[in-house]
Amino acid sequence: MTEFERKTDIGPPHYEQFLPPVIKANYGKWDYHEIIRPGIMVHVGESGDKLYTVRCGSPRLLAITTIREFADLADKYCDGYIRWTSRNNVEFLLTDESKIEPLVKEVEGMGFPVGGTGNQISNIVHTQGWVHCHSSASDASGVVKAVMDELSPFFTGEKSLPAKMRVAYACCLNMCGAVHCSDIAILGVHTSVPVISHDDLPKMCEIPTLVASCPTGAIRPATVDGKPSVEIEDAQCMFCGNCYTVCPACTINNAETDGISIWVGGKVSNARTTPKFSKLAVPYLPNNPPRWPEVVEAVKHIVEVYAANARKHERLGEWVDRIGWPKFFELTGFEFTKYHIDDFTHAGETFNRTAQLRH
Amino acid sequence: MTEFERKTDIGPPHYEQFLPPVIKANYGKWDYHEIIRPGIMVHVGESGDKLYTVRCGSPRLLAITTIREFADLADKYCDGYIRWTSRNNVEFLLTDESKIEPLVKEVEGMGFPVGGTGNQISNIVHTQGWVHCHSSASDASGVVKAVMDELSPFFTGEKSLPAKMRVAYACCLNMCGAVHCSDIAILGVHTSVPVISHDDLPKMCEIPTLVASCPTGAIRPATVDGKPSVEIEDAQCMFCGNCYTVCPACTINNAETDGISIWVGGKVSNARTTPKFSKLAVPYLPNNPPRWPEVVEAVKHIVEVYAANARKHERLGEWVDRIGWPKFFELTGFEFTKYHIDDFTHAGETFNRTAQLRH
Amino acid sequence: MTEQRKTPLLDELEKGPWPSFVKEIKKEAHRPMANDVLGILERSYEEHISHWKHGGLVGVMGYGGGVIGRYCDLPEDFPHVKEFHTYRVNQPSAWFYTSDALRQLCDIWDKHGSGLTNMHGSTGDIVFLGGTTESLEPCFAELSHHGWDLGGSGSNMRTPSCCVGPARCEWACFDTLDACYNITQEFQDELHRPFFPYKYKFKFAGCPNDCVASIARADCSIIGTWKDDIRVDQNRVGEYAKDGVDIQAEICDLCPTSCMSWDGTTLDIDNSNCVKCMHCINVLHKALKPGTERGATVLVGSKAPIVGGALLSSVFVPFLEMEPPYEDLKELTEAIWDLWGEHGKGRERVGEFIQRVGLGNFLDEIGLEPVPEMVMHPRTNPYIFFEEELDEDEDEE
Amino acid sequence: MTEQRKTPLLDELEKGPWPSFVKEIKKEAHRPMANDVLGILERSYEEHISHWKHGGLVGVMGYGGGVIGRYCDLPEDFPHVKEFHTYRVNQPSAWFYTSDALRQLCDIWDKHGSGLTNMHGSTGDIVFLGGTTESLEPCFAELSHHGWDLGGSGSNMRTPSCCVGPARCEWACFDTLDACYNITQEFQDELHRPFFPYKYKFKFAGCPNDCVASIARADCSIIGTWKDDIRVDQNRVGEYAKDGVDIQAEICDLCPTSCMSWDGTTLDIDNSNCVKCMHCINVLHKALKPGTERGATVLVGSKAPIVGGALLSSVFVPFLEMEPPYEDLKELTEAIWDLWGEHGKGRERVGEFIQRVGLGNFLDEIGLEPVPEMVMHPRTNPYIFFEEELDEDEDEE
Ligand code: SRM
Ligand code: SRM
Ligand code: SRM
Ligand code: SRM
Ligand code: SF4
Ligand code: SF4
Ligand code: SF4
Ligand code: SF4
Ligand code: SF4
Ligand code: SF4
Ligand code: SF4
Ligand code: SF4
Repeated sequence: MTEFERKTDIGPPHYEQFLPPVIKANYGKWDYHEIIRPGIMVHVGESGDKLYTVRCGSPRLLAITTIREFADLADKYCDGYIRWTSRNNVEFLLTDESKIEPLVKEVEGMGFPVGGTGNQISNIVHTQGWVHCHSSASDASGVVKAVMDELSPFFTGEKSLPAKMRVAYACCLNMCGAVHCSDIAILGVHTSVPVISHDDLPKMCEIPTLVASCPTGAIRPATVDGKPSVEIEDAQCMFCGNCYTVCPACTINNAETDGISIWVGGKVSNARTTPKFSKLAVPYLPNNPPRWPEVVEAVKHIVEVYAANARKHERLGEWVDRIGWPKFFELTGFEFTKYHIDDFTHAGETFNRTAQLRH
Repeated sequence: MTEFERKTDIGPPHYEQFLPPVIKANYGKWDYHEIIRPGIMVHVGESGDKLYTVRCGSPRLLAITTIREFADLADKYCDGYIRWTSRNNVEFLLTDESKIEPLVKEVEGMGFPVGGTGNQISNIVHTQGWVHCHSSASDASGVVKAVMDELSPFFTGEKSLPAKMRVAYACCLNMCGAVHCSDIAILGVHTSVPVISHDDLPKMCEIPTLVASCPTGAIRPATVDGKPSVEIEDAQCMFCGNCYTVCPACTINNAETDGISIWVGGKVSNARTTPKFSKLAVPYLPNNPPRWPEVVEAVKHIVEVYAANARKHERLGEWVDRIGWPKFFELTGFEFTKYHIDDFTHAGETFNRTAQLRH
Repeated sequence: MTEQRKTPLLDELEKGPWPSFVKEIKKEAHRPMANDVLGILERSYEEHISHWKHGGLVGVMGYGGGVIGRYCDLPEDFPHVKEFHTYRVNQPSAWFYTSDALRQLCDIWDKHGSGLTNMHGSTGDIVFLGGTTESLEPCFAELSHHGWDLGGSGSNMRTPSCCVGPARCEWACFDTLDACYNITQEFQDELHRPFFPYKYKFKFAGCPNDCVASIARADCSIIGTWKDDIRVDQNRVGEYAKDGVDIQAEICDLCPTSCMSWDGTTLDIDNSNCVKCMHCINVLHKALKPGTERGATVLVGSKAPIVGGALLSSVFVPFLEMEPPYEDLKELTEAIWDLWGEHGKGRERVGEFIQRVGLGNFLDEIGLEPVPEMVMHPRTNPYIFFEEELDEDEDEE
Repeated sequence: MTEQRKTPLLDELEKGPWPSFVKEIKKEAHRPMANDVLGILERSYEEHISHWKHGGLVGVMGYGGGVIGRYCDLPEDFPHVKEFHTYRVNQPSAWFYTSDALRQLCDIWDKHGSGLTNMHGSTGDIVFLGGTTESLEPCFAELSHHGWDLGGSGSNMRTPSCCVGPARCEWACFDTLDACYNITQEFQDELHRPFFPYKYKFKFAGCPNDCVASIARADCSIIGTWKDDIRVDQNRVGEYAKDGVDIQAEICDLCPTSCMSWDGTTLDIDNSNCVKCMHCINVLHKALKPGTERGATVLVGSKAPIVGGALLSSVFVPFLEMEPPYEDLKELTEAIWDLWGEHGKGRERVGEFIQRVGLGNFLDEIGLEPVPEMVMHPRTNPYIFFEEELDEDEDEE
């Protein structure tokens, strides 16, 4: 190890060393951009300089083998310049237009589709799932792969949509994918009360912290066969898993009852309408690896109903706001249940307090 | 007493006996109406029959002497038929058009102005105040009289507005006037912590009920010189007066600090926009009888700013929604303070969670 | 008779164009009671504070409500308002009277009280302002003898009220006067004898203009509406246009769902997207009319701020036929009362109760199907209390 | 090398057009660690449950964050993933790399870990997926030697991230890359050593399109905007119209404040009512550009649902100049951290803290003036905690 000089608090390398010359030259002085075709953009500087971007999809989980191949492609076509997007796609940065086609051929040959720009469906922001996280109600990468296999025509541009469509996945209510503001959110849900291991609990967890962690106050201190522990009031538990996050002895994972819910109509941008949270569409679908057919089917169905009915520039949530939620449930055929009615802290703010109704 | 047969559970007299023949004949078969001039309407039946209505303002607190005079007028001009409106105005119901003018002359001669229809400012819905209620932070009738003296041109039609404008008054947070959805709401407010009479409390009040009555949990049981009583955590008190409602020994009325707040932008109808709550405009104005000049001035100012800036058919709240609250405070010159920012249960739902801003 | 109290401050309120409540009180000032009201009110004006105390339990035999007890805190100075209770007399539907009925009420109040009234109280009652405890029984006997009854107060059903509706309005989608009368009669026991957790109010509005503000101040708000198409008389629309109404700007652009279009000659309405807001009908009232398939939307839960903050009523039944004897409305009401009556806390309005137990659970209990019309949008938080076999949700198509 | 695990279920996920994470894992399956990941993941696919346990406190000397400890619950069957920690390596602003930088990272990870990564983690870091406790120090030494540092985890400032901004976007209203880098460097101590109540995230977006979703997932969201007029090239607008864009329907009608009008030749914008939503610029991007008086709106408090429900950030500073060294932003940040640090409960995000203590009080404490832009509308409930001399409010004009 001595061969290396260990440093701390140095922060990330300065970005400037990674910027291609054309960017340094036109930094902050871009005039406009065009999407040449799905996945391929040109940004034109006030100087007239042109920067071409070839965007390809990625599973996000990448082997160093693949990253090295990307590096080789970058050298071959981009003078070594490459970036990733905020949705985990890869972007090759070119100045020589003639190199676009060969690059596309080669990267697609490697199995990485080009697309995801404009009103294409982009990559699914997602999380760890069974690959790395203890609290996951389902896998992440697997569900995403199964769904994207189905949606890929919308990524590559074979099929297109009225507006941007952002799909996100999170494997538990912690929502590391920040799915709460996505056009379509796929969310792993636990649906059974945590099982407490009373032997481990005193060793592993601070009881006050544990009690405080429950949003509904379902957890109470209790003495179980002499040892200090806690008990959970089943009726008050809505399976958020926060107790498990703070205390490993409250296992919430359950192979039989864990599943997946689907949420729609969120957005982040301030374009036209203000940012919106996603709303519940389907409360529960079973965990069905390796390809989660029920989930794939439901997501595809939503995309198709939206594509067939929304107006140009209308995000999914904006479309539903125009036609009304009753119509959304009618068009999709999804069942509206008591689960769709909010019953948490601000529930009353979501009740419909007007006589303005379609009949 | 024996001369009268005492009955119970008979309910109100049947309305039908009070309906003029023209109404019985056209009941549910009206074709259209017109406002001939402020305060005077004609309703035309499909039959072609015409019902004329002359509406006059009322202080709501009426002497039987006056009611008898109204009865005489009803006999003289309306075959005895008369009604009151949901905003406490009097409506004379005529069929003979030629009687309208003499009636108007006579009723205005008595001091009751004709008007209040259409986009005129109608009567101020109000409450008891110092005339009859123990929890009033200010008088009701007096404030209403002072304000209406100023607004009367908007009632009679000398001046007119872009849309309906409903003004309401309540003398404490119980809001018996249901002022919470008015274009302009005038609300009496207590601003000092209740004073507890520890001697009377045990006799007069149930301590558990009292403790439970506090929305912020500011009241705690306590023993004061041996006797069971309660104590109030001053910092947690927001002066709602609910404790006083349930317990006379918690006096909240305070001659020095009671005052009046002003709220704007509420509406009830479902026309165009859904019903809206009124929002805080001026947190506090002093109690200044007999004519409350500060309150009168503020209300008049709001009406005038609205009249000068709103579009046709635009209620006050609809106007502010279009121009934005920053503009409202700019145009009125009212100060925006921390008091305007909600800090109760659903406060977070009122925060501005978007980058959509005028700069 | 005693000479009139000096009221320099109140006298200021005799000036000005608006009718003066001070003048009204003075009209009765020959009565000791009204004269003392002047005095005690002047005192409040001097001191900036109310001189009334909480009312104890006063009322008429067999009734738990209808009278608000009131005592002053200066009985020595103002002996005649030592007791100054108010009666709530149940008004006729939509506040219609004949001159004789009015005189009858005046005569009774002349004999038994202060001679002062509120026409009307905020809930809708005829309010007799100021009577002694002693006078309650005789006054009530005389009232009821002539066919008048008391309204509600306390934790019971409150006096229902309604808009003028079909009696004088072309937009009434159901008979508000009859429904109001019918419900009042049906629930006389609940009106007079408090055995609810708190008050429960009904208000009937014939259309979404809601001229009784029912959505803001009734635990049960019944608001008329229709199912079919708005009836349009294109010629009359044309006349409005000729008379200077800018149909595009004043009508189409203000429609909440933009479901109307105007090509200069015909007004086209996509009724499937009309939310029955009334605006176009309000403005073009000679040309447009509600449809003929009529009924009401039933909304529940509005109230003033105390304790949890003010509420507006929220949709329970999007569309209900409103034909006598209003069985569906009565059944729904009884189901709500049963549940709230059993589980509601003291002084907890039904709107607050629903939020505490959750609307979904509440609907389950009263046996009403959840429909999307009940919410502005489905839940945004993932805190779902899953219950039944989850498989039911699988076949979501 | 051990032979590859049999993974019939995972193999299903090698099929189909979308790139497969299974293929990625298999590319490294010659390594025992990646091979055991295949095995344990296949087991999860068989059993429908995760086989990972909570991570204990693992990390590198002197740092409180940057590594997420992870252990599997089947160490006998999968010994090589007994310890399977992740490193969060702080990415360069806007995720720009050179091929050499990438190879450098790969070489380091080749030597010390599983060979598996996430490019990138949801917060923005380069995620090295799976290393042993023993490997932490040597790996970190080699990383830092080459100029790479760890990102955040635990109750500290998390790794800031930013949109591509001025590097490749014509709409950037401030230098997102520089601001992100500058803030990251300024607060290195807060990034590496947890002493906050909970995590605190920064995200920088160059304009209201918010391409890093900052308003949804950053405790402090900095979103570029402008003050002056949108720059319009009417000729280019005309070309769009010629090319078939319906300016009225696609632009004017979708403007949130309807502040634009189009007469067929000129696009007129009432900039005083423009709320900088970006829509018209997005669609007519060759013709329209943000103004030149640029800065950012600072919003605070967004987070995921746990515990109180998800939050979006809300407006703190409507318009802030964003020039290096970003003193105002740093001062505001420190004021917020001081207050929240002192009074925030454990695991209470700043957005939740603000709601608990009240935004008005919070502003008082950090010395920021309340402005109407901070709220959608003033309060509707009358529960006002009056404090100071009330007379101040009297002169309301
Ligand atoms: C590369 C990237 C920024 C980065 O630093 O990585 C980016 C880049 C651009 N975005 Fe974005 N956006 C990127 C993530 C986002 C996000 C964040 C996210 O998806 O998590 C959003 C918010 C999404 C939301 O609202 O939920 C986002 C909302 C937009 C919008 C607003 C769309 C709308 O109408 O709501 C525009 C404007 C447009 O596309 O017309 C936009 C426009 C653009 C433009 C055209 C800006 C420009 O002039 O270059 C860039 C090309 C976009 C394209 O793909 O066609 N970008 N953009 C991100 C690409 C992610 C990806 O791989 O797909
Ligand atoms: C008489 C009365 C009903 C009653 O049973 O007493 C009534 C009667 C009519 N209302 Fe009303 N409204 C009456 C209280 C209300 C209320 C309740 C209130 O003010 O407390 C509202 C809700 C107010 C609100 O939204 O805050 C109300 C909202 C309307 C509207 C909707 C206005 C809007 O655009 O929001 C209309 C339609 C219109 O005027 O264009 C309307 C229209 C009408 C029409 C034109 C209906 C008709 O065809 O006859 C009636 C004549 C109105 C007029 O004054 O010009 N009426 N109207 C009430 C008169 C009160 C008064 O003395 O001023
Ligand atoms: C007389 C009247 C005001 C008026 O001048 O018209 C009135 C007067 C009182 N109301 Fe009221 N309320 C009156 C209509 C209302 C309304 C409006 C309505 O019914 O449309 C409301 C708001 C709507 C609602 O019900 O929420 C109203 C909300 C309250 C509240 C708050 C209830 C709540 O849940 O928030 C209280 C407090 C209580 O019940 O303890 C209250 C309590 C009272 C008490 C009994 C005071 C008390 O704490 O005991 C007042 C007696 C005053 C007196 O000395 O005569 N009054 N009260 C109204 C009844 C007359 C009538 O029967 O026609
Ligand atoms: C790795 C990552 C997901 C990913 O696959 O990319 C991640 C993984 C974890 N997150 Fe996260 N979060 C990650 C981004 C997020 C985001 C998104 C973001 O930062 O933009 C969010 C939502 C935004 C927010 O901060 O609210 C997020 C909200 C949470 C929460 C809920 C926090 C809350 O206040 O609601 C928790 C629970 C906790 O902190 O105890 C959490 C906790 C966790 C833990 C540490 C699990 C735990 O309870 O200890 C996960 C470790 C998984 C593992 O084994 O590696 N993670 N986490 C992301 C970090 C990678 C990176 O540094 O780039
Ligand atoms: S969402 Fe939940 S399960 Fe998935 S990575 Fe985050 S904490 Fe782990
Ligand atoms: S899962 Fe959530 S609701 Fe259930 S006990 Fe744990 S913390 Fe409470
Ligand atoms: S509003 Fe308050 S003070 Fe006025 S009458 Fe009602 S309860 Fe009494
Ligand atoms: S006035 Fe209201 S807040 Fe204050 S102690 Fe009484 S009940 Fe509580
Ligand atoms: S509510 Fe409708 S029906 Fe009733 S009076 Fe008003 S406008 Fe007419
Ligand atoms: S009633 Fe309202 S919603 Fe229906 S068409 Fe007319 S304006 Fe539009
Ligand atoms: S946020 Fe704005 S500036 Fe940044 S990349 Fe997106 S569009 Fe460009
Ligand atoms: S940026 Fe948005 S608000 Fe401003 S003019 Fe364009 S569309 Fe309208």
